[in-house]
Amino acid sequence: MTSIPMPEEGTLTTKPVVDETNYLKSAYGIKSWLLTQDHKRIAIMYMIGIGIAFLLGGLFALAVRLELWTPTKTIVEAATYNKLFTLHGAIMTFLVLVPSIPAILGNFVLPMMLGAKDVAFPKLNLLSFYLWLLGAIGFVVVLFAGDLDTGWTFYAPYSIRTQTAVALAATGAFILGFSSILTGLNFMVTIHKMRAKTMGWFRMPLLLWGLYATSVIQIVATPVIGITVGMLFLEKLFHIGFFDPKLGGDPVLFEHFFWFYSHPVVYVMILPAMGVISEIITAMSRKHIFGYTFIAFSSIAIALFGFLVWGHHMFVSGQSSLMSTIFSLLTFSVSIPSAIKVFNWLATMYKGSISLAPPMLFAMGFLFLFGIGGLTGLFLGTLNTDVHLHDTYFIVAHFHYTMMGSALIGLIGGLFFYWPKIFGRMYSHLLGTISFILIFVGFNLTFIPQFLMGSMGMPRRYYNYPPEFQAYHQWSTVGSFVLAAGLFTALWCFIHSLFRGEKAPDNPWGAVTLDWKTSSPPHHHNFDIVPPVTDPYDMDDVYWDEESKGYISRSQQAALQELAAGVSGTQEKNS
Amino acid sequence: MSQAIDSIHGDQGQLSHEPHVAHHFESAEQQYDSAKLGMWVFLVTEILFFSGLFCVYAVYRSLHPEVFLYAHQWLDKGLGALNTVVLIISSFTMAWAVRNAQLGQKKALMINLTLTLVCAGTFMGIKAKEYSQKFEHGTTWGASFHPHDNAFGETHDGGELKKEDMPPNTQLFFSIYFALTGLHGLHVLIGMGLILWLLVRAAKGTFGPEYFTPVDIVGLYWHLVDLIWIFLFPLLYLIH
Amino acid sequence: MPERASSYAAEVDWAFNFVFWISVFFFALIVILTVVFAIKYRRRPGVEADNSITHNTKLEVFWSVVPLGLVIVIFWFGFSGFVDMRTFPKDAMVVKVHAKMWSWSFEYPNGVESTTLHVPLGQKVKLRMDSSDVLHSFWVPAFRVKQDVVPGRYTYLWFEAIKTGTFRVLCTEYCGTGHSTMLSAVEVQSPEAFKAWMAEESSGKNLSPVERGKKVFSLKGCAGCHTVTKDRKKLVGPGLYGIFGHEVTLAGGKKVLADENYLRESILDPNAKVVNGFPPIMSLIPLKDKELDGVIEYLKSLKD
Amino acid sequence: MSGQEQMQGAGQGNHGFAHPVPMKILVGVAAALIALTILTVLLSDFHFGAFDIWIAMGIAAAKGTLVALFFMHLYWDKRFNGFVFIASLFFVAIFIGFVLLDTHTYEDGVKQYQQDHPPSSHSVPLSGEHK
Repeated sequence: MTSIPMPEEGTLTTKPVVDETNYLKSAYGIKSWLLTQDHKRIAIMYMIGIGIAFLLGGLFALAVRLELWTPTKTIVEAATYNKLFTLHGAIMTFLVLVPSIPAILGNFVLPMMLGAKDVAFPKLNLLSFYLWLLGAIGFVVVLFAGDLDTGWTFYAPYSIRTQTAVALAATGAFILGFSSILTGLNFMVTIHKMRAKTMGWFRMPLLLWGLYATSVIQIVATPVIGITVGMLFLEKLFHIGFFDPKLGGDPVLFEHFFWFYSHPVVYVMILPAMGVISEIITAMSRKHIFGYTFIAFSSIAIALFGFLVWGHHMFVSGQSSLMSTIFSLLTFSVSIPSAIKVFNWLATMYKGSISLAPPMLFAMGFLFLFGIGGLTGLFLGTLNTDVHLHDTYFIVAHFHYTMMGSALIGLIGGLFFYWPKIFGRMYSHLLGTISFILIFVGFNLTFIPQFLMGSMGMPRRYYNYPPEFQAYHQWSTVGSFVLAAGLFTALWCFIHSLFRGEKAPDNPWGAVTLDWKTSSPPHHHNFDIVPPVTDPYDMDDVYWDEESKGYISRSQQAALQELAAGVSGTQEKNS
Repeated sequence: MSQAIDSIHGDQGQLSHEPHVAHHFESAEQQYDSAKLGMWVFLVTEILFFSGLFCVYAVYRSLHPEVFLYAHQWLDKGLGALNTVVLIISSFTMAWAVRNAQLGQKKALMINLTLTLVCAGTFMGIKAKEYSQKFEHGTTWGASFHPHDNAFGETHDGGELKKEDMPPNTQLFFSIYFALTGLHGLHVLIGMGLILWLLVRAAKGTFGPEYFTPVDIVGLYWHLVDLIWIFLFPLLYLIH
Repeated sequence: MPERASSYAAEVDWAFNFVFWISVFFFALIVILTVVFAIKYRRRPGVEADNSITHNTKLEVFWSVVPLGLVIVIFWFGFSGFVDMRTFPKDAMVVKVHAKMWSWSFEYPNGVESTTLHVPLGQKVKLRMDSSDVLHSFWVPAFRVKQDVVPGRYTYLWFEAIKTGTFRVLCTEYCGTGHSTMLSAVEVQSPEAFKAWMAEESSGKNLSPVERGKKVFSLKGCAGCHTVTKDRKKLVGPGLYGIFGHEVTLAGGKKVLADENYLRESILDPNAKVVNGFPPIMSLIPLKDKELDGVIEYLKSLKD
Repeated sequence: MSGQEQMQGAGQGNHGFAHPVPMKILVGVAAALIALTILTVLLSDFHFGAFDIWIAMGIAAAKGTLVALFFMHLYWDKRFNGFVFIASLFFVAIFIGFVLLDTHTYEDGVKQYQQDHPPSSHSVPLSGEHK
């Protein structure tokens, strides 16, 4: 569609100017946002929704930490405390962590990285956003309809007996599962069918390998939680008796069903974050990625091995010794691809020219925190130490290091990295650095004490705890408030940039992937002419342009000049 | 640089677009391939969705084989076999309908779609009859499993069901039976809705050789529903 | 890690430290390299990145195979320790453990029941555990031992105490409001002290009904949901102090006199007449006749 | 498949990706499916001990492959669609396999418990506790 002739500024004072080259201004009004099929606008709606859910989940976390200030009652009763940690867990995992990077950064960046105009099924993309919204509303309604006090795992006999709104939460989780399936399906088909002409599988950016592996997991694992939650729903309303020991059911069977989904889903949370870190480290170190094929295949390996290991959550749950041994052996197979990735990232930084802008700070923070998260997983894969450490605060610290410390830090780093592209605004590096320091210090202050008390005998989900752990809990609570302060600083840095950030160049960090070859903020349908596809990490393709304070891609410029010459040539012929 | 883009933008940017191809696809073939792959990936999620119930079946059949041996005699093998044949015929007419759509034979397409709907209706009718029989006997799922006296005595295929040798936990079989056939029945209903929607669009003549993707997609979904019943029938009805 | 009081605690700690030091080594390696690279190769004008290095297959295979070897060794230590935990010695004393919503009770082979597990030093003990309502988990940090208690099946666990003392028992599988109060203790005594304790306990057969009622009340875990203190504080169930002979309003608003029959019926069929404002989730607790009479006498004795 | 049919299909001005399945195959496959159904029902009267389940599953798998290959076009489709279908069966196999393996190896704990606490076989305990 030819660009609509610009009306002069003064004439249409009421109706703002429609500008095709900027997806934010290509249409106005609520309907243009709520019914949009543009993957970029859907990404922003997800960002706002997930941000609010993250705020809600975070408040629950602070309430839990406050309650644990003293060994007995501090602010709430036992029943309320159980509801607080359950809702913290459920909101954080189902509403925030599972969709976060694929839905926000993935939705925004994937089509552009492929050189496509949009995802394969735009209507489906909008549908999965509204399914996410419906699921989120379901969880918010659970807050008022009797809360939920089963822990985010809904373990069988207790979740069947309790009077809280388990059936409603199950429906919410089912709908969120559906939204996750549709996003996974959309991304998988887009990556298969809509890559730019010359972009083979091994010329795709690594974030796309991460998102592809994530969509494989979303497609194969999520239906199983759908049927599990469906059976729990039937159990609650019709007492169908699959998991209720009084009706001949078997609670450990529920655990198998639950963890067949819930272990691969932790890889849904971490793989996109790893993809984002690959993009940030290469761009910030001005270096080609080290070992592209190893990193790409390790994403797929993590996705596939992730399906063989769920039993390490059940070593002490009545699972047979034979199965525990098999699962323990297979669990160690998953740690190898993660190790490969970390070493390859370090090798990428070797001999680079590393800028310490906020995205790189978060990437290095990721290396540190994922290092601890991954290595503490070794304790839990080992059979006899896991018998002692299972369901203690050691586990709480471990999964916070991998989920919060790696997936969330990856998301925040990704936001800092793609912010100029999404909103066309730069942010103040000072505010970004302060937020990183606060988050980094607060996070470690919160969770290192939990490792210690976990190994010394502090069980999970305890309202009253043995008094000797009070000091650790108090340090942890202080840390959680520092962490909260850091997160709010990051939020302030983003909002501040929207109003006072200066105009961002098209390519501030000098990344070479196709998404950085669009304007910031990008065109309504991404590209008029798809730029030539180069090696995604060949840093020599871009050079620093002092005047626009950004990088310009040589190959794209050459292609445009050649095209311009070609067009002027045909105009001479037919004029 | 942006001026260079604008000058070129005018004539070359607009691809020649066939009627049914969405703006973000380059060609009808790319759209068709994407739709097919998308459907196959969705079928994977359906397979995994049902695998949960097949896993429950496998676990409880291995834990309590005597329950399955005893309780399956309540099911009528004849009706089950009839239902399987009905679904196979509906699958056949559906595949035929896809062929008609590809060749643009509108009348044959509508006949086949209606035939498929009729078969699906018969299937649900037979299922409803079986369910009513179960409710009448009181052999329902889980906690509400209280077989009345009329449930016992002579069975469909000549066996003899005595109350005293009913093994404990027999309700497990019926929980699994109702879960599996209930979920499958739900999918048949969804399929019938989709085929009705196809029938309406076929009447308006939208399907032809250059645009038949929806018929193909609903056909795939329907064949999967038939595939699941093909596995479900022997597992529930033919236990010996 | 807490003190070592069981035979395989040392093995567990050894594996823990082994994995710990490997992790510290790799973690230090990662952090030092990150910091050194960040400083050494920080962006300075005129210093260009060496963009030519793209991969080095030999190096990458090296740091895939070496961690693989290491984790196999870690698996081996974990597995060998696990085998000891899961091979149950034949000569162990079998104690039946009953877990219920928010209390443990231990039943010895000679029929004696107690809310704390008394064990002679050096005696191998095998616990056969079952739960009457939801999932629980028996954890003794000092013994490094933990095993879920699953309703509908027996789960087993064995240990051999190597130190005398009192070691805390905790429930580590979430089981509702009282999950964090579901504590007990393992008393490891010298064999003589254990015999004396056992004699004293088994002689307790001829307790007066009120004393037996009091013992059964705590043993069967009634204290988990009902208080017997003067303030009649409500937990999950109503406070029972001074209940005998007073009227109670039921869920339907009907008033009933809490006489002996009402108390007996509320124990035998808990949800027949539930007091207003309380959830009908009291589970059925099988009591012998003498125990039932004892509890009722005990409740009758709770008045000022 | 038969070149003539494909050419004729392609010749009708469509975009060459529409591939109508010849009638011979449709009718043939339908007949085979019905025959196999009758076969599996007849076989259910004979008792082969442990093999019964495998025979029934074998016939069902055969019918399934027929439906997938011909009714669902996998035979003529892009290889990747077939691969996706097979891969899903692989994941289902892992899921059911591991869970079954675990169910069998912890069975003795369940059996002993049920000897000591036989669930009442006839009526299911309907006391209020699990309402």
